[in-house]
Amino acid sequence: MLKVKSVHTYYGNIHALKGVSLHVRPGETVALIGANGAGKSTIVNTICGQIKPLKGRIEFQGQPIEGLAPEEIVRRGIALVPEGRQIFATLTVESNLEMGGFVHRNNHRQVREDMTRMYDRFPILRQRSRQLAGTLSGGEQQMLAISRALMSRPQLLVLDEPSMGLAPLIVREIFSIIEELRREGRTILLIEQNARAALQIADRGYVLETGKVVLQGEGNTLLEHREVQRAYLGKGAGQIVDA
Amino acid sequence: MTEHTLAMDILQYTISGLTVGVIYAMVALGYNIIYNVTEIINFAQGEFVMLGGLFAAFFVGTFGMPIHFAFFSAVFTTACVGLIMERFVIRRARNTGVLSLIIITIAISIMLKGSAMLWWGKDPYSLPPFSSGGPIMIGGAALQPQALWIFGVSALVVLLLTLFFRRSVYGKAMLACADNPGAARMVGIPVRQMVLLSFILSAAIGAAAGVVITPISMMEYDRGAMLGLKGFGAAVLGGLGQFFGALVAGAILGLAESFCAGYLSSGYKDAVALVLLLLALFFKPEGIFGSGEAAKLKKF
Amino acid sequence: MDSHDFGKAILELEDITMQFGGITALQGVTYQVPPDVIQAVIGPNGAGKTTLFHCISGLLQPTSGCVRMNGHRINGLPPHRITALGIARTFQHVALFKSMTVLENVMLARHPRTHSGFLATGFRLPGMRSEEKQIRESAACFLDFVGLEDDAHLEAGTLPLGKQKILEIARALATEPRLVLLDEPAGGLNMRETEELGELIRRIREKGTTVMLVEHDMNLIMEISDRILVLHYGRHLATGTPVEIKDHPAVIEAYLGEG
Amino acid sequence: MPIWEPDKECMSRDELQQFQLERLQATLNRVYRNVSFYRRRFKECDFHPENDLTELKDLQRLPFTTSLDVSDSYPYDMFAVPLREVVRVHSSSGTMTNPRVVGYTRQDLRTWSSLVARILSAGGVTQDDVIQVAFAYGLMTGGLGIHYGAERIGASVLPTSVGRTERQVKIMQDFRSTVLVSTPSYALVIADKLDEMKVDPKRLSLRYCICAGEPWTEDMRREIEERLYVKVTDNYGISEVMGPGVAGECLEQNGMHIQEDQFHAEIIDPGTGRILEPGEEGELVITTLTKEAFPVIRYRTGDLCRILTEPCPCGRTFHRIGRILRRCDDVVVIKGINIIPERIGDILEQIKGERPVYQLVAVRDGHKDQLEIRVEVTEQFFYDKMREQRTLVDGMRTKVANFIGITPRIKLVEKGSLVRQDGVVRLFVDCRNPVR
Amino acid sequence: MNRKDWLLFLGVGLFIGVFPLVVLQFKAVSHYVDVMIFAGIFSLVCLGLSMLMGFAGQISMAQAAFFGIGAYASGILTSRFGLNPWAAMPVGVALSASVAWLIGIPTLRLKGHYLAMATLGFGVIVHIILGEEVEWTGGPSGLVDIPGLSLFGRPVTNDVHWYYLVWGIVFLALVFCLHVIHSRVGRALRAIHEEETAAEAMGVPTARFKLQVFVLSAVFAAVAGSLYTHYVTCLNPGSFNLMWSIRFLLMVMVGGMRSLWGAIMGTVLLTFVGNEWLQVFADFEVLIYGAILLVVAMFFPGGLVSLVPRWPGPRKDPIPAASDGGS
Repeated sequence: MLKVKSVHTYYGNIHALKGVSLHVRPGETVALIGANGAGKSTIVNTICGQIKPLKGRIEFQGQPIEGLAPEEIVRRGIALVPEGRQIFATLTVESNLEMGGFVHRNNHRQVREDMTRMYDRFPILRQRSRQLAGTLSGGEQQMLAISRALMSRPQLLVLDEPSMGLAPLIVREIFSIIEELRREGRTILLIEQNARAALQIADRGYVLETGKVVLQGEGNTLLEHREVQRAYLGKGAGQIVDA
Repeated sequence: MTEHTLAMDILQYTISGLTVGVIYAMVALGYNIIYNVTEIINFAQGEFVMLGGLFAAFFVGTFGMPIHFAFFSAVFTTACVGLIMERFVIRRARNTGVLSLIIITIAISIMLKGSAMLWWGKDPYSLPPFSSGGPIMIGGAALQPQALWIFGVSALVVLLLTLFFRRSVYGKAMLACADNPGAARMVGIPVRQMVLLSFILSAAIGAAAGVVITPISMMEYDRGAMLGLKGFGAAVLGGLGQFFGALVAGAILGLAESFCAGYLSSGYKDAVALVLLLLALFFKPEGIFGSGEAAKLKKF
Repeated sequence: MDSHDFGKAILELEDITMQFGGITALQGVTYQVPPDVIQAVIGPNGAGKTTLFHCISGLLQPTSGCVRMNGHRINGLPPHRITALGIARTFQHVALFKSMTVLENVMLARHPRTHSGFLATGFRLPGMRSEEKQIRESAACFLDFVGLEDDAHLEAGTLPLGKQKILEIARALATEPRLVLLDEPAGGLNMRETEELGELIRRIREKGTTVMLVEHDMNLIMEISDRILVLHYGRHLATGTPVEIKDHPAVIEAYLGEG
Repeated sequence: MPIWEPDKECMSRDELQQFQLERLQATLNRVYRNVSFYRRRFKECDFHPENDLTELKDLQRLPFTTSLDVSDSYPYDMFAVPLREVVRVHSSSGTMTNPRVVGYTRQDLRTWSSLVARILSAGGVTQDDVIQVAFAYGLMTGGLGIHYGAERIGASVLPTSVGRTERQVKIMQDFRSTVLVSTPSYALVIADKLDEMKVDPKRLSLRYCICAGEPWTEDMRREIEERLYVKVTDNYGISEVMGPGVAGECLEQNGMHIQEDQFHAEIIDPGTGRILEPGEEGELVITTLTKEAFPVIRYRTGDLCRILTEPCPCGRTFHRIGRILRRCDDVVVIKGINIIPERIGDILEQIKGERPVYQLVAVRDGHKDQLEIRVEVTEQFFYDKMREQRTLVDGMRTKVANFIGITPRIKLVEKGSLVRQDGVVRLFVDCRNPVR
Repeated sequence: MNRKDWLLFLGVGLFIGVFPLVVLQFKAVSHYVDVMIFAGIFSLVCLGLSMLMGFAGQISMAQAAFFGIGAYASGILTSRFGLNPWAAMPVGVALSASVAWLIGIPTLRLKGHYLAMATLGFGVIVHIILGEEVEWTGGPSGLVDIPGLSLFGRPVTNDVHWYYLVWGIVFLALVFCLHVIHSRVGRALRAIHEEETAAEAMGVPTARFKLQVFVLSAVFAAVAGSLYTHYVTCLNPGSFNLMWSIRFLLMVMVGGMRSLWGAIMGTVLLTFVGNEWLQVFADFEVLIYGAILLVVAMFFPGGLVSLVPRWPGPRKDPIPAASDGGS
């Protein structure tokens, strides 16, 4: 469904992605893990059109999408739950959802239905529908951000660090939501620092280190991989024989 | 002076203060709309008001249009000016930095002013009031029927704006752009078009204000700067980006001005609004109704 | 925690809490940095590391708590006063004066150690000439120290990122700090540049300047730092030597996430 | 027959290439960081995986890895993970150089067994089968490799290993083995044994025979099929790359599907190293895509074959390699054992202090491969006395057998009687049925 | 000051020096001396503005106000109180500086749009005051009977003398500014412009420096205002309105914000454009100013100096041989 081929991206003069390739197949949950600064968010921003890749290709459902404007990419069916949630804090919860369905704005009925569906999924949002989104708690904001992304009826849902800045208990809740989405058969690209939680629910995973994929494979097998720890804690965590 | 006339005076000043205050508020709305979406302060905002008034006078005077029709034509024409300004100048200069943007909008403002002078000359133009009839006397104070029109039109504008931003998808999308342009793009909102829309909208609102005050105060080519400055005062005082705040702040400015003119010196009435603006900038740049928290995060 | 070292610490953080609106970026962080060490601060994204640096360098005022340098309270002072007192810093996102030359960047940083004002410089009063000469000389020394002497006359903005990061360090050192805060000095550097950076940081410590750094490159951290402070959700999670930290279960947990 | 991992084995070529690219990227990044040998090699040709790999073709910029490189790194120098993460070590069969030691992490073993499961499934094996593994167990990869794969499928495994053919037959009868895994020549040995023991192969439960381990011919396949009443599939494996499971035939019997999601295969001209087109015959070069403990980059297998790209009716999209035609280097495979003829000379030299003129001949004796060493008799080697001559030959035989693991037949011949080509005796002559 | 500045100095000095001698030969252009006197006066304002805006990065739309404060202080003190112009000038400068100081403390905390609006508002207020305080300023009808300047006991009446006086002062100011920008203070100002936070973190008291340079610009404007007063000997508020602030801005921008030479160049150019050549288009003037401003801001943000090919060779400040160690 999504194919990223040898993408190189620069942030100013930082070579942030050094030839990253990855793909997501329909119905799959793919986790992208790595420490801070490994380039996870850069990948997301590149896929979602906020940064143009210097080299390489990105294909979505067979169509090249690199270099398209973010709003066009949303229209093509990729929805992002951005890092730090990025909800519209000064808009009501309901308006946030409505904005999520912006690409379907002419189909009023569908937007209403989807909104009802989101409220059914997250009853807490229904309770808060008239509140300003900025007044929600972190976990509720994350739910709102996820719902907002789902409102565009995406073929691919990209979640960027959904656990960031949330308390462990809430993190568990968020991951159970993602798990649920996965079971519904949605295609998900999950970017996480929280490797364990992410790999537990992912079909496949990629481990990113300094802008490169150093490991990829099935979620549960990566989970026990020492190299994963190494990616987070540095060389000491897995001394290599010839090092 | 007796108590009676003092009360009458106060009433009179209040009425005329509110009348101009509402106009300032409408200019402030224009600032707010553009600022909301782009974080740009459009120094040419006042010129939209001037253009509105002069276009209307032109349509009435030259084409003999009925006043109501001229109103809409003037609003439409000015909106086109806003469109051209955004599309051909601002959009190209978006990334040049704050200093350049300030200078560019100032440049546009003096170009508009210069063009207006060339076109209409330096004479003030007037418009017939929207409805005929003498002033209405209320408790000894005179109320021009046109003032009612001013209140009416601004009430309508505020109402429509409120509806637009509360109800319509595009209005909310504009708010979303203001709130978080990055996230707005990520949900598929075409931010550029929203910016364009904001310029069109604020030009239209400015023009509407210009048309409705022209019957009372006339309009000439160089009124824009002062109206713009005072409108900005109202916008800052009310909290940049706050529609309701702008309305209240506009009224405060208008009243302050009117009472100053009445009791101190009419020459300094313009300065009063500016002093209030400076005080607001120095001591409460987030405005009366703006939240301190939010203001901290914005770029000044 | 070694609170018994009270008198010796160059920097003391006492119960630092920092709130932005409803978000608590730092919560009751208490810590002491002894002199002449390389002190690393690590933690996952959003752990509050940069906020901590901002609180120390005066760019932010902690909501509560106290920052002391050599026993004197410094929070509440404006940043330039703190720099004059001997804390210099670099920035996570390079904040060089890009259109100034490399040398001028470092010369600027001599500011807190020099005095001439408008009148003195405008009228070229006698003391000013020798001061200007001395600024230039010592700036050149600092460039020499970090190895950028050959680039002295290039515009700072034209340097490659690696050198820009080094220049930031040179600039911080030129204020003659007793404590220098490096915010992600290795971010965006390649392997060779990172190694050279590590070398430079060691030499800074050898000069008798305490180094405090926030960094994500664990290889670098483990290699050069003497002590590590781990922050997690704005709280103090662990302290220790690299070896201790590497095997600290709470740290591994924090980095890898909940089971 | 069911396809073991249809989502992998039948993925579209396009998708497969994406897969390969991703895995290659991760592998190259990892070997560059973790294996000094590759780091050195990559640097020599100025290849930085992070910058220089943008498509699969870029792999061609990298140098080949040879079996010698592997033996030179004896034992662990080419491992890409710390030893404590290695859970299994195999070593390639005896050669004259250092053995080639390969390691597997837990994950590698998992991958391996599923690959074997794939080729066994392709060859007809299901969980209901009783599978008799007549491959050597031990340091070599064959036995255990098949074993774990068969277990993965859920079949009942009989780890009979190789040899004691009579007992093999007995087990085959009594345990009602349905699948035989063996070298083609040993399958025929068993067939001979059946004849000898007057066992009617039709009364056996045998249905499939999975063959691997040596070059063989279509005729041999036909013979095995006719004599054992089984369907025979060809398979290809090499320890340095993984072991059995690298490529395997499906029941269409028209070439072995390379497990392309795990291995990237190229065919090169063994002389020039030039990449050959599909269909052209050349040396098979393999790059592992996921192996953790012992990844190899562009490993020259020394096996000559061709890549077949036509789609296979079985539905698997992986490309196939044709039958292994022969070895292209001077390594000779006899009974699944790699022998370097040059080294035999070294051994012979040790015995008498002088290097004799000799020749290795591979012969097929009945259905068994045999190694024959012909040595020209010179003054020193000529002994009147039969007994002393006998001792000499025995000495040679034991010495060589100790070294290479199989017992050769030693034949002393008259001086000058070995066939010379341009005045040089060819060290190896293959007298097994030459392949077409 | 470096080699480039010295060369420019010589060149420009020579040009300015011989300008009247040449121009006066031709009757048709002999009044150019008069124009150049205005250009010199405005150059002083623009030097200050260039320091403030080009170097320290702080926009000001109030320069005309400081110009006016200096002018009116001088005018009122000399015409109403009979003070010697040379004594009135420092008073005007001090007044202007104090106003700048007072208004600068709160104003310079603002940035960008707010700073522009605040200075603009202040400028308008000053303009209103000049127009309203009829008792002092004469209101809209202006102030007359202002004495001219005398030097060494002799009134300066000759245009050429005025010319050299004004340009002499301009050159003194220029030298002062050049010294400042090539020094500790200048570096601090440029640093504030580029990365205020970093400058603060490097020990630069940014607020103080911004305020000081603001005051400096007000001082320059006030000196210019005083000279202007005594040259034209009559004042009216129209010379100090918003449009003039914009003109000063434009002069600096056209020449090149980041160069003192550019400021002078732009001033001379625009003074000629405004006083001479645009007279033909009288009514188009405002429009043309707007157009120039727009074009410069959008397409030549570096001004005219950025179009001049770069001075040959990189600037080489002598770099002393470094000794070991830090300092």
